Amino acid sequence: MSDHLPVLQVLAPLLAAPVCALLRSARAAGALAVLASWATLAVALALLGEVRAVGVVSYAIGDWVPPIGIEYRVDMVNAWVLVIVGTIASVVSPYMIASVSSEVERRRIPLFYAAYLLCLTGLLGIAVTGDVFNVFVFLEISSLSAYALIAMGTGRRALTAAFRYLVMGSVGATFIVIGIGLLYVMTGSLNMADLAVLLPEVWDSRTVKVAYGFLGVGCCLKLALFPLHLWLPNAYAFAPSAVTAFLASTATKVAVYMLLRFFLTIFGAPFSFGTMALDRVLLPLALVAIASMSMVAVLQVDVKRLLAYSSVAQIGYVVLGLSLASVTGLTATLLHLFNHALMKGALFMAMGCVVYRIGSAHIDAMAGLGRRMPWTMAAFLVGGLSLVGVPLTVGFVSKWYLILGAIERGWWPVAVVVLLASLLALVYVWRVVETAYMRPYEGDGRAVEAPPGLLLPTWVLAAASIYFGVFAKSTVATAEQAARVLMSGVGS
Amino acid sequence: MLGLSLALPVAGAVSIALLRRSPNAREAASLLTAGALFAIVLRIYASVSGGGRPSLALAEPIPGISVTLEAEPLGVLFALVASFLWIVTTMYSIGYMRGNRESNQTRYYLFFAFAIASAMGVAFAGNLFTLFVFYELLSLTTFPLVTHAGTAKARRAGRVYLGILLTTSIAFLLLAIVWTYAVAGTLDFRQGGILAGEVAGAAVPVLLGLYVFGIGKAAVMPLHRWLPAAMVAPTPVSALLHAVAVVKAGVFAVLKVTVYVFGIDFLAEAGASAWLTWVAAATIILGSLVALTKDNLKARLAYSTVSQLSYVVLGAMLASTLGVGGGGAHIVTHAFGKITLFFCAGAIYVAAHKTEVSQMRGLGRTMPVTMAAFLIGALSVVGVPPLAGSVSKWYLLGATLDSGQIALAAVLVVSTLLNVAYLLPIPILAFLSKPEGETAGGGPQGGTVLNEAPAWCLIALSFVALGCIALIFWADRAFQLLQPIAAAAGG
Amino acid sequence: MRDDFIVRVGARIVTPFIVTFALYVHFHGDFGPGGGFQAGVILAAAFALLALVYGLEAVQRVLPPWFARACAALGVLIFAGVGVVTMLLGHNYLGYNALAHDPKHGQHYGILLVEFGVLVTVFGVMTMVFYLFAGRAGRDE
Amino acid sequence: MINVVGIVLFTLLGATALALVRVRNLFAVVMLAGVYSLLSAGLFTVMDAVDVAFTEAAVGAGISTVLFLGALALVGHREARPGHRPILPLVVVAVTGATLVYGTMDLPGFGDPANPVHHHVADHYLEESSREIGIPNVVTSVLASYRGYDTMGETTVVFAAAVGVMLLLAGRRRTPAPEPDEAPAGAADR
Repeated sequence: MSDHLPVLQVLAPLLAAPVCALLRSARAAGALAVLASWATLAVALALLGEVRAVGVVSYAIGDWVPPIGIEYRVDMVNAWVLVIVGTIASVVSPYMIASVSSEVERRRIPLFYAAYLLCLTGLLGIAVTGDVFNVFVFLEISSLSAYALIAMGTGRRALTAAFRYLVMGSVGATFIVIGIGLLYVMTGSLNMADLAVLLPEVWDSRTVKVAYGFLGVGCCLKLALFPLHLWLPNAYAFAPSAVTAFLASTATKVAVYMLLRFFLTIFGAPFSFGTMALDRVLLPLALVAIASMSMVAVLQVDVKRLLAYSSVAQIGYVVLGLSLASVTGLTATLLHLFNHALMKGALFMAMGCVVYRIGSAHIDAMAGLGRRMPWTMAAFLVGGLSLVGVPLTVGFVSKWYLILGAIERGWWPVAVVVLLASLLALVYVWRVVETAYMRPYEGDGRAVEAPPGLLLPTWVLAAASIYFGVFAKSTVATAEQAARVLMSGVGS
Repeated sequence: MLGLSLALPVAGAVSIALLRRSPNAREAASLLTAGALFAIVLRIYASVSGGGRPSLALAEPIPGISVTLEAEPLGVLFALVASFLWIVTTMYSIGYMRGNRESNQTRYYLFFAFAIASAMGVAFAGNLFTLFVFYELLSLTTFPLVTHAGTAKARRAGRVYLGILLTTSIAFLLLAIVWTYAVAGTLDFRQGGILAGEVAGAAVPVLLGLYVFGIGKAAVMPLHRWLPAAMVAPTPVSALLHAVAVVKAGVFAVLKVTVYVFGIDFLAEAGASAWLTWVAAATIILGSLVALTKDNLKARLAYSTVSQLSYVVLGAMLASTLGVGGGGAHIVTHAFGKITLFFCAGAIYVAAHKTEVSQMRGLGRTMPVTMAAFLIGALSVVGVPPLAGSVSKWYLLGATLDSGQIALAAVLVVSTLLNVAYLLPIPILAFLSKPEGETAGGGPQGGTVLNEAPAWCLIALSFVALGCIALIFWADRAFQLLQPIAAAAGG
Repeated sequence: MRDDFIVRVGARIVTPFIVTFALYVHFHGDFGPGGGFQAGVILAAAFALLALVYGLEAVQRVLPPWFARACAALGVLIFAGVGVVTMLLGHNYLGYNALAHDPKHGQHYGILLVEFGVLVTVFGVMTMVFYLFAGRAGRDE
Repeated sequence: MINVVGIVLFTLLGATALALVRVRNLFAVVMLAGVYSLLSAGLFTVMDAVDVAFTEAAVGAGISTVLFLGALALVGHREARPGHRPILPLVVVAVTGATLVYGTMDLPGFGDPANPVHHHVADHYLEESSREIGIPNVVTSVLASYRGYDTMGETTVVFAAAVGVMLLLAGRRRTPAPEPDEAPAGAADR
């Protein structure tokens, strides 16, 4: 079956989703969701291994040779993204079983898992495909199910948040499909590798440039780049905990991947950084995102919202790496996709544990939890330190490459902004840590340590964000290879 | 060996946590670990003084940048001081914490052990990255100690403490490190430095400035605020901060950067450190002046530390063999002098509950041992021969004269006078004037009751006071130990 | 509306034609415009019409909600399942040539099957969504 | 002739779109949306995209209208006045529209046989479909076989939409007890 790895990647959750919808038993559906997620990770790792061994893996769906048919095409870049999504899915899905039972009505749980699996399918489908229209199709799958998942949060505000995301997300998707359409009109092809060959002939046309713009804006809406981030904070704050953890660690990451794919593989680095001056467009946006959103995060009183704003700021780091327009910068971007997924996942999951016990993510509710829920808060501390970028955590590794990339380009102020923003991160993380550890507990005794079903997955990510901070060699090597692939255009 | 020097305190911390139900066993474990650690550091010293450079690679988080331990003279010196004073401080802590009935004692010993482990990491850091890692760990592990009381005041102080230390280290030190890596392609500490020929012109003083201010633990003004703020901590913690680990880690890091990253020769050639000698000089004088105005004993001692630390920074910035050697020696001698003073301050608080200098009239009668130790410590810090402090001061003075900086020599002299002015009145007040409440003309009340601190405290503080005297024989040895690094640099 | 004789009779007469048309659209997809998607929509529209005229309960007796829900899921499984079968037969995913000796026959079977999957899902989904809206409206008023 | 029909249809389409935006009665909006779909379907037919036209008519004008009406039964007939003036959205829409127009200026002419869309993969579809797949309708062979995987994806999209609707609507029964909607909204959301 190893020949079919690329398609199996998507097939596992895709087949499991309708089965979940057919099931009546929440337990069976949950077990199936976990199994499918684990299968996803296994396939992703196998794929990464194969890409390492043989280079690009291409799979012609329906036996139609690309560009006639749809091609699945995996190189270092998407193998890496697939591993990120697979990792998060396989950690979050067991967490989901424990957390969803308290947040979602029992009868709806099988459907909830179906939606989760569909969302996973969509994200993986975007990452694995080598066909631009196929990207759009799977983008729709992931988006629709993500809206539904977010709406499952408790309280009415989850509904408005989901609706807002739906509107902005649909606009983004429309922009992307317009861009794809224009590209098709100009080249007659939908295959990415094919497009990369055909596009240079028509680089000069206005249509291609407009297509570039539409794709860019569409992707930036999806990845919540400032100032197109407005949907994100509420969506993350009001969604069920497990959904927040999952989406925060995967959805925006895949959107970033989409942007990289469109801009660097299809259009190519020379066009993006040369003709379109992408680096100069993105740099100010990234810097403003980093600085302003970190400041906004400092002001939040709801910790989930705080983390959500921090996510927008972190997306700024990711985009900043891209705007450095160098292998080092892109290494930082790709590393941070993984590293941020680990730490933000751990943070949101720790918050989920808190919400599970005390029903609130307000910062005042954290008082004294350092003693009442020591493991939960310790996981939060680890994730928080990583967010700040303390050495020996994953956050440090990506920040290192980001600063190195900035200095290599001689952009000193950029390096300084990155460092100062880490201090803002320190401020907002430390507010929570100090409240949890230094203030006495004032609640009514509900706050006891979270059940192992929640705690274990949380700690897997927390531990991983230390492990990959201490032994970052393999992740850095992979990210660097992927960055080279991106800079060189079509992977070979 | 090197690995053990890190693992041992961590293991100690674990056993402390495991033994939390039995205070006696817990403290025994603490003491035992401290003793064992000192023994290990002694063996490392033996190997290094024989010319060895044992090293150990732990991990390689980022390709080309590893966490590596390597023992070299400067580090061994720092490790010796820290591990030895850990034993004494543990003894003192037992008396102090029990005498004061402090809460959360397990947490206290636990993080103390972690802090020592971090300090060992700083001491034996084989490259800048490792130094940075353990430097940050040291900030984080000492945070719970500084905020031990848990009051709103302690929380505020903790915020200042962590805020300044992490801010400077992330904003300046990390930037300097990445910069160094970008130009030199390595972060290893090397004899003679790694930057020579890689940077030039105005970049050199700027980079050096980033390092000196980035190492906030060295408390160069205006980044010294955290040190007085951290005075809310229990006294043994203050001892840890001022003498054993934290500030010493700071000035130690400055020395290391000077010697192994820039290289003395390169610095001297580039003249990059001149402006920083004046910053250090200003800190020396201003710190002393502020100390004069403080009535609170611990605050006065804190500013004294700020001032004294800049001696070491000054030594480093002079970029000469004598300067570096004197700075290194000053780490040791000041550690002993200042820890004596802090132990005394703590003892006075435990026994008499007095914190202000003006309350200490006649205290010499009820606490003769403590005040005698205080006198010794004070004299040592002032630099009166034959006490330990005189040796390092002498070297530093020599270094300033050597480099022809008469003004800097004058700074040292003035500072010494200021030291006298803010330290000596305390023992004088204690011994020569009458206790409060006693009427001026009243005769001796016959039985002045001795009211000393708990025995553990007394033992510890007498020990370090004696150390101040004994060290005169060793200070030269420390200087000798440092000779090879400076000499090889051709200074 | 339920009491309107003409509408009732009209709906009764039209429905068979709609269903037939849906099937025509489905099977004629190979030759002219149409296919599973359109057919599914038309089929669902037939039931929607019946529900509007005869009431939701009456239609749900014939076509219970669980059945519509099952259809929605099964269609996807049918489509994806065809791919799995071709994979098991040694071809790539959705390589219909595997379904018969003659590639053209294989393609034909494959297209027929997957279009059927589309029909089932679209029909199930449309019916289900209609039920949900209509059902809620009924409850509220 | 075709041009005339096209222009008429486009004009009507534009008028309908404007009316859609202006009208506040949701019932009218639904009807207009149906009209809009029907007009688009007409346009698609004029452009020889009968398959698309068929789908648009069935879905856009047909079942969507029914579903919209179902939704209207839940939310009432009148749209609340928006609280703010929609200046920013208007600017965004104007800029987007202008960009699109700018982009289309370099588009190859409609129906030009030399267009890239008519060559490259399209050649293969037209020439080889009957041999490789053997059914007359090339659109179907592209949708169901050459790009069958996309169709599977679209089927999944439809399914995902249903899952979403079911999650939202199934079983959320309204209790006759005092509505928790308005009163402690903030508290409940925390």
